[in-house]
Amino acid sequence: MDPQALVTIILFGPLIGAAVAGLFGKVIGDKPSMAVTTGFLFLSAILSWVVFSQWTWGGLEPFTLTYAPFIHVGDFISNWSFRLDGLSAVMLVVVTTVSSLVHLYSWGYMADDPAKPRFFAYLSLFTFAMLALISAADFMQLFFGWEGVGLASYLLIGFWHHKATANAASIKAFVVNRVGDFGFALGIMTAYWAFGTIEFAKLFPLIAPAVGEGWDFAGGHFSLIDLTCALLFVGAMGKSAQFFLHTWLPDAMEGPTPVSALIHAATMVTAGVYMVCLLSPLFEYAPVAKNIVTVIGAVTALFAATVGLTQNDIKRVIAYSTCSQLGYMFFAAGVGAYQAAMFHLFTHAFFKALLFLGAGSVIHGMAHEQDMRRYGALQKFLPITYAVMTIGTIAITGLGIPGIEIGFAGFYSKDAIIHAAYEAGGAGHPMGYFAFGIGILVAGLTAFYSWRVAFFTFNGHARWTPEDLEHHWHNRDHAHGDDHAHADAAHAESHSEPDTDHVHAGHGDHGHGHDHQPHESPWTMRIPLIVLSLGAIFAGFLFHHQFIGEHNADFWKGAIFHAPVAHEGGGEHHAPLWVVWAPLVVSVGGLLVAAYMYIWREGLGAKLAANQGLLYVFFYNKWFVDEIYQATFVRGAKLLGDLFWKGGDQKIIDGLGPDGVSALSVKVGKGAGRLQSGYVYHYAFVMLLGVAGLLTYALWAWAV
Amino acid sequence: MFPLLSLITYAPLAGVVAILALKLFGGNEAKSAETSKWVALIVTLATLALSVVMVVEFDPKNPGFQFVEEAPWFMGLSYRMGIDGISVLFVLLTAFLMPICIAASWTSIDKRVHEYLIAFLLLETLVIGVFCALDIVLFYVFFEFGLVPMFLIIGIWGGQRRVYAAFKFFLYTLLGSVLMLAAILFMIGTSGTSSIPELMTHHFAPEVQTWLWLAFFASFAVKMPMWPVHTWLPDAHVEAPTAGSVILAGILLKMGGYGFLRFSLPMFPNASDYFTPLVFAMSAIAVVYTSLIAFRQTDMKKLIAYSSVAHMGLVTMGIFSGNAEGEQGAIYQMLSHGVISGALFLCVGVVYDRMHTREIKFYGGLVTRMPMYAAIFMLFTMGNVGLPGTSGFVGEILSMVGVYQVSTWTAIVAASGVILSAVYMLTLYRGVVFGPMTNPKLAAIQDLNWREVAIFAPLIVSTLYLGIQPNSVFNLTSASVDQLVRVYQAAIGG
Amino acid sequence: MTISTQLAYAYPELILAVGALALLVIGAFMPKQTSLVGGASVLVLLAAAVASATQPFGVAFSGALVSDAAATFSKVAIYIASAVAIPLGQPWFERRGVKNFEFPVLILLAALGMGMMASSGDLISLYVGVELHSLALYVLAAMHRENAKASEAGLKYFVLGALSSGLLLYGASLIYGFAGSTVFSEIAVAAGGQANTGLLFGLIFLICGLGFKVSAAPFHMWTPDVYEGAPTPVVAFFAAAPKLAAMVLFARVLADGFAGAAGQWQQVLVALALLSVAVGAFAGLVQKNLKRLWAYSSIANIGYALLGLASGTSEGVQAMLVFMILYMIDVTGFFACLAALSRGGRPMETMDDMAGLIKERPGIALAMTVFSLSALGLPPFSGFFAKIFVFKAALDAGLWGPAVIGLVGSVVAAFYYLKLIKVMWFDGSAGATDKPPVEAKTIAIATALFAFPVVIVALTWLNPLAERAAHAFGLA
Amino acid sequence: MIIGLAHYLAVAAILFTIGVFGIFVNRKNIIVILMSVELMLLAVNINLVAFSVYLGNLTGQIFAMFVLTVAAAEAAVGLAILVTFFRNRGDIAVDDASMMKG
Amino acid sequence: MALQAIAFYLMAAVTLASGFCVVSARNPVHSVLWLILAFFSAAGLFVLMGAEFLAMLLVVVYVGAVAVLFLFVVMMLDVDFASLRQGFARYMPIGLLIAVFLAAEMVLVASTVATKGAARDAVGPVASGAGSTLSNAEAIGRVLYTDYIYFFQAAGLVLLVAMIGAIVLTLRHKPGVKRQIIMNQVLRTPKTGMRMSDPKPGEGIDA
Repeated sequence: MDPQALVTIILFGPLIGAAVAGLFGKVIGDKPSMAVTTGFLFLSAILSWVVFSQWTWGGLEPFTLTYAPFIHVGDFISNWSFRLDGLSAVMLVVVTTVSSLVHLYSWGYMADDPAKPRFFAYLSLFTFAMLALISAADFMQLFFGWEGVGLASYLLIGFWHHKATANAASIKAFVVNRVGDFGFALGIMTAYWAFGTIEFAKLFPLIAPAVGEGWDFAGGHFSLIDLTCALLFVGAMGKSAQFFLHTWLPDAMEGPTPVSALIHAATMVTAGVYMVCLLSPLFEYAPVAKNIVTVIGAVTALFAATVGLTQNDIKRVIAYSTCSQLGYMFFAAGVGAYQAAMFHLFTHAFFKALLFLGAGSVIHGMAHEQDMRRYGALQKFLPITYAVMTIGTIAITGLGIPGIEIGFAGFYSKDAIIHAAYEAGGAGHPMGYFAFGIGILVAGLTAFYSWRVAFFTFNGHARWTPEDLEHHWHNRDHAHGDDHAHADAAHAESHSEPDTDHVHAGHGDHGHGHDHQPHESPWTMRIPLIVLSLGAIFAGFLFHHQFIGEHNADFWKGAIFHAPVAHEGGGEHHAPLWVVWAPLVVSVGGLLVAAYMYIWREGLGAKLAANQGLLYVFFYNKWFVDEIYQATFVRGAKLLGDLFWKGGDQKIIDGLGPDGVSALSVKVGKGAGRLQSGYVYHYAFVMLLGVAGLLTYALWAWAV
Repeated sequence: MFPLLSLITYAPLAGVVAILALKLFGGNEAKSAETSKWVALIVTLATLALSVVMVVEFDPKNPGFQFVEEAPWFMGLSYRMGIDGISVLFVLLTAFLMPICIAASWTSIDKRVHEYLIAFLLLETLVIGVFCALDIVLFYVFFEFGLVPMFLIIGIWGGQRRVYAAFKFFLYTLLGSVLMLAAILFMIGTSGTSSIPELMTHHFAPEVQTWLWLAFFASFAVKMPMWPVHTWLPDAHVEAPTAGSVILAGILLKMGGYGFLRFSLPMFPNASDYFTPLVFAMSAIAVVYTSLIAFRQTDMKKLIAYSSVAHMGLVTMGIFSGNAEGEQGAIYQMLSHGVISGALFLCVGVVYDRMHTREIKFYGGLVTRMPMYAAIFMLFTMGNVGLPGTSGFVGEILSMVGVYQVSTWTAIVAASGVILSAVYMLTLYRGVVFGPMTNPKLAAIQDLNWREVAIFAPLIVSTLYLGIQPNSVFNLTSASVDQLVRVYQAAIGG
Repeated sequence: MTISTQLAYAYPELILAVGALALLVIGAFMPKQTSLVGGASVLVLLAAAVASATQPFGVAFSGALVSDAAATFSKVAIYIASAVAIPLGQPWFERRGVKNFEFPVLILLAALGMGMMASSGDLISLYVGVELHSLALYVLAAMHRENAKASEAGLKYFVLGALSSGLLLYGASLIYGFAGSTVFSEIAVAAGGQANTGLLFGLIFLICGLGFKVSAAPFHMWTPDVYEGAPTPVVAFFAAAPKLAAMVLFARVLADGFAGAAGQWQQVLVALALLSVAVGAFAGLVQKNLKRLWAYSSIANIGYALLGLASGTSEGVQAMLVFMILYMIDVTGFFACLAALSRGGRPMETMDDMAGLIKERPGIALAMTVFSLSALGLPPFSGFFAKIFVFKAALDAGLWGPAVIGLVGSVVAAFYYLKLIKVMWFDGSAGATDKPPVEAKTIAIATALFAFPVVIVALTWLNPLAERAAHAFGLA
Repeated sequence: MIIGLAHYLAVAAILFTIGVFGIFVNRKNIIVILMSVELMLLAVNINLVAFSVYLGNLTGQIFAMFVLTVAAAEAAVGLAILVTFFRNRGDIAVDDASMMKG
Repeated sequence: MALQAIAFYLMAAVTLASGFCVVSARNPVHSVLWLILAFFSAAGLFVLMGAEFLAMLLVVVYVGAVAVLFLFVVMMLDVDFASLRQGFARYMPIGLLIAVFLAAEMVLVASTVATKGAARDAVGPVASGAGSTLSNAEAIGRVLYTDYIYFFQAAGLVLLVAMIGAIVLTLRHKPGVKRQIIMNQVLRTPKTGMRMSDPKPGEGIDA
């Protein structure tokens, strides 16, 4: 089949599915809605792999397919189009594969939910938006997808809309993303202003000649390209939850777990990385911006890892882990290793989705309990989940043997990033060393918290009782519309994902006949886990040659650009031996520490936590970023709003303006009325005053 | 030449006459009121049909005025009508929103129905007249007379403080427009013509332009409304009946923007250029200031009203950017805001009709009882937030792109409004639609009925269509806008 | 020139004088036939209107009587306005037990006086004309003699009117002395060269005296009290024709007699105009009585008319004429509405009386709305066109400052017009009203229809007439 | 010392002012106000006659004649109104004539 | 000349003084009398200027008619004069100030005649001066009914208005007054004058 037709089907399939399920879900019923969305997604996924294989092995050339004009105003030209190149081919498979698996998974996970058509419609809508994002040939479509995924994310996080925390989290996600989009939009405007186009194909050739063009702004002199890239990167920070704009991602775990897997692990959050790689022709000429990317990425990696060490909510730990891994990808891009960044994006999609879905399976099995402190010894209840989670953990910690280049997916990509950072340091970018150092450190931290999750959940002693679970189910039955239980955010965070208040009827299989034991998930959930774990194992091994290895030039076909002065990305050929082995060493170290704390000396972690050490408190409270934001931005906005409203509008503008003037007018009117006393002699007097005044004026002004 | 524009303009008056006859000779009050509603609906739909004909017949390649009608009047004035690529949209928008307004008032207005319908039909005539008038005095006649039906709509069918709001609305706008009147008379005196096309090519001396510009600005800035003369708008919106708010936000505000495009830029280019920083500053302040205020509102309508001010801030800055992106963006933003804010006010009206309060905290959890409503409200919330794919996005981004090229700071501040709009709109939506349904009074609330769905349907379609296919609109406007920009740039030597 | 040829220029005056005398005799012998006298008076006035519309142009009685386009224009308007006052007023008086034939006769004589003013070319005819109509008006104001308010109104009007005619006369005497003649055209010669202080002093006195007649601030003080106290139909008459006559006279004196001193009188007129606008706008804000309110409104409107005159151009005079005609129609209509309204036999005069009138008397309420909006200057009502004429003239003459101030003043005044509309439309009904008399209602509706929409067409022929009339004055 | 026009004009001016003064300073009696008006008119007449004689033309004197005539008529009307007022109010104090104000 | 000056000053002084007394007298009757004096002395001034006819007219019309009318009304309206005249002083100073100021300005302008002169080339009917044989009255008479016929007629109408006005405002037909109408008495016949009635016992005649 013609690849152009293929990509069209890939792109619009999910949209059709979303439309059918969303508009007619009520009419056609739950199952058909689910079937149609999932069906379209699988179709898309299969076709994506077809395209991807054609791309990788079939010699498919990049092309751009234009569907319709979007905005044509002056030079501001944007079309609805599909751009296929190396980057988008990779993203196609990532997005559609994970998405289709998540769709399938949701059959089981959301079985109790009364609003299934809506859920599936949102998922498919998200997929469409994400596909629109990755296939954009210009900034406007990119932005369309960019905000479209934001919308879907908002809808899905707030899917359980009667939950106050979910609502708050969804708004937070949208708003923080908007902050990023603010920068992104400014970046687009800068690009347009500087280069007069927003089409990538026209824009990229204009970059090199524009090097050195500066721009005076706010008293400083800036490189135009640096500025553009920095602003665009703000968008990436928002979408990819980088430090400063990361706060929404952990809260986003209020959404159903499949959503977390799809959006907040595998696809949407990687959009920032994708964008930076896509715009490598710009970033390559923006050394300052690249340094910013590197530093922010590294800081995020460190920050999220440290916070992840202390969290107790299983999904939050994985969320911080995601955040941290995204940090890796960014500093990889920042040091010019776009291929490595993309590769990590690719592998990460598999193992992180796996981890999330695995966690979802645990949560599902534990009656929607998310607090790991109430887990333990689940391996025998959830054997498959245990197996896949372990695979995912191995993958994320990047276990593999450097000498013979064999390992799990994370091994290839993460090590490539760390090496690239080291090499960048060697090539004269001090930020490279900084990133490298943090990369090594974080690799250890990653190992620790990842294993901590695994051990905490599956090993050790059971910290739950069947009564707890019963209580849980019971609570769920009676929690309809009772939001008071969730008003306290901290409480709700560590608690359940309650259902909507229609849930009674759907509880057949969890109802009173339940055995109150943790239970393995249905096959619809297990199949995706298994497929993803295959990916987590083999994705790195299979594709590292194409992504970062000797075939990378053929694979990317110019989609990733390196400035002539920049060094070759990827590859660990020049790294000294200790650099090659360091990641493995630290991650094994992390594994051992975790095992010590959570298996051999079970309870040590809890004790440490109970001590409330300074560092622990700092990490546990997420470096107090939320509190600072709350105190400054949120409170500030409210204060300013009140000030402008009550002070500015009511007191000053209305008080001096309409109300003041009308009051004054009435006063003047009353004065004039008092002059009109009713006494003839007063009237005569006024007349005479008029005469006298005019006569005096005449004498004074016209006397000749 | 067939007087198509006059036909469109005065078609609603036929409805006025018919309803008047029904009122006087219709017998049973309630029955004739019912008939009157149908008359009004049919008349507005007919007007819409006529304006669709107009759009179809419109030649988008011709940047000049089309369908021109002309007849001499007194004092050298003429009855002159015509449209170009800019006004054609506003005529269409007006004709589009009016049937919706009539339908939206179907059950919510139960007293003095005849008068109400007459006011609306009269308003339609006047607003269309504003956009079609090619004689500056004729323009003023339509422009100013429009105050009266709106004054009555707010004052008679409004809420608690309707009198205050109606007076504020009237006097505020009147003050602005008398200054414009002075300027208009002065222009006629110096140029010897009152024809808008001729005035557009008449070059006023720069120092004269300054004063004239300020006078026009006084009127249009109030109408827009721009900060700091916006305070009438929240009051007017809050007190007006739903359809009144729709018209106010959807169309009447646009008259200010239209005025800038039709008068300020082409007639006083140098002054416009000179005052651009002022406009930018006011617009930028408006965006942030009113967004923050909107965030703190507890009244749904007031919130949307303040949001309108913020959105209009983007329009003004777009207009004064003086480049094609900015102008097109501003025009598009007006068009889109007309649809979206109208729809949002209708959304408020839906629940207001049921519960008779607009306090956000009264509501909550409506989604469980009114899923369809929730979905529709969500769409327009997103439209107002400027989500790509809805019409709100295109105008916003283009305006900002246009402004960015002229004044980076302004664009940056404006773009921050994009963040704030998300904050207040989503807060509103959450407060009304999401969360638990704690208010027992809401238990029996009904979802949209077929009439309400029918009202929303065209708005939904146009919001999405305009969001995805904006180019079909740009095709209509581009010739006129390009000419406007060309002439403007030539005049200011840019 | 023989008397008979001179009389040809004075046909309207002759018709009125002879008519008045004849009707007086009829009335004296048939005191019961008041409606006959009334009807005949209307006919006489209409005949006079026709006569003045067709009379030849020229100057008679050594310049005392000028028959030109301006005289024709204003006399026709004055006579018609006076004719309207009779059917409006006579039944009104009769319903209140004042059945007399003198009312129409006095109107006739007042119209004669106003006609003299409008075609006066001489200080003496100016004075005699002013006095002739003033005396009639004083009597008319107090005519409802059992009414304490009416007699107080008459008294105030008379006392202040006498003061103003004293001022006017003193001015006339100075002008005569310093110019050597009472004929305007010869005064113009004397005033043409270097301005003479004595002459200018006289001019100022004269302006003050005439300012009283048009009720321009600060000579307006009588207006609210007299409007409130005098019988409503009489006020309808007061507020219309005499104002036009006085304005035309103003124009004649200034344009024909003092064209050379235009720079000076322009300043005075602008000052009076702005003061009038301000007083009319602000003092009106706190009024409860509608007749008082409309008095302040008329003060403000006279301010606008004076602004037109102050531009000192032919265009300005034309604007003033159009303005006055449109304003006359407006004000007549409004007072006709008031005359038509009563509740339980008590006239409705206050704001509160009007509450919810739209439900009780939709026709009259609509008419009053039209008049209010027109007085507010809102398009497309007649008042708007009136204002654009005036302000355009003022702007063209370079008076942009006063024009803007005047316009802003109109916004302040808008408040009270809106308040009236608000009371009528928004408020709950204050109770059923009496059935309005047909004549008042007819006049109210007819004038309202003129204010809108007839005015839109009417202006196309009214404006050229005013233009021709304005050209009769020797201004640029 | 020659008695010229200026002398007569000055007398008239002062008399006129007295008349005016009488109007607005008189607090109690309306009849006196009417008399003050007569004084003003008398002043005007002096002016007119003086000018007439000075200029050597009769217009002024004729004007003065009409002033006299009209003043008489004015007095008649004024007194008639006063009588009406008196009948309504039983008094002619100036301060009483203040039912209408504001 | 000197005599003329003395006469002028005397009469001017009397005019002004009595004028002032008109305004300031406590009793309106006195005011009227002062007014009459003022008219007389003003007539003297007219004579001094050579306007004999006007002087006569002033005395005849004003003193004879107007002033008497005033007197009549003052007497007729039975006003309690004793209670009048309060609060005069409060407005006196400011009133006086304005009055003096006004007078000063007017006198100033009047005096410009002395320096600059009024228009000498006056047009219009020539007054009887030295060398003319016409008397003042004759000269006026010649033009009054010719050149000024228009005003003359108009003045007549003014008087008519005054007459009508005075009648309308003051004439009262008292309802209780029975007037004798001779015609009615003459036309009375027995038929109209009497009525036959047939009262039943105990009812009486209720005519």
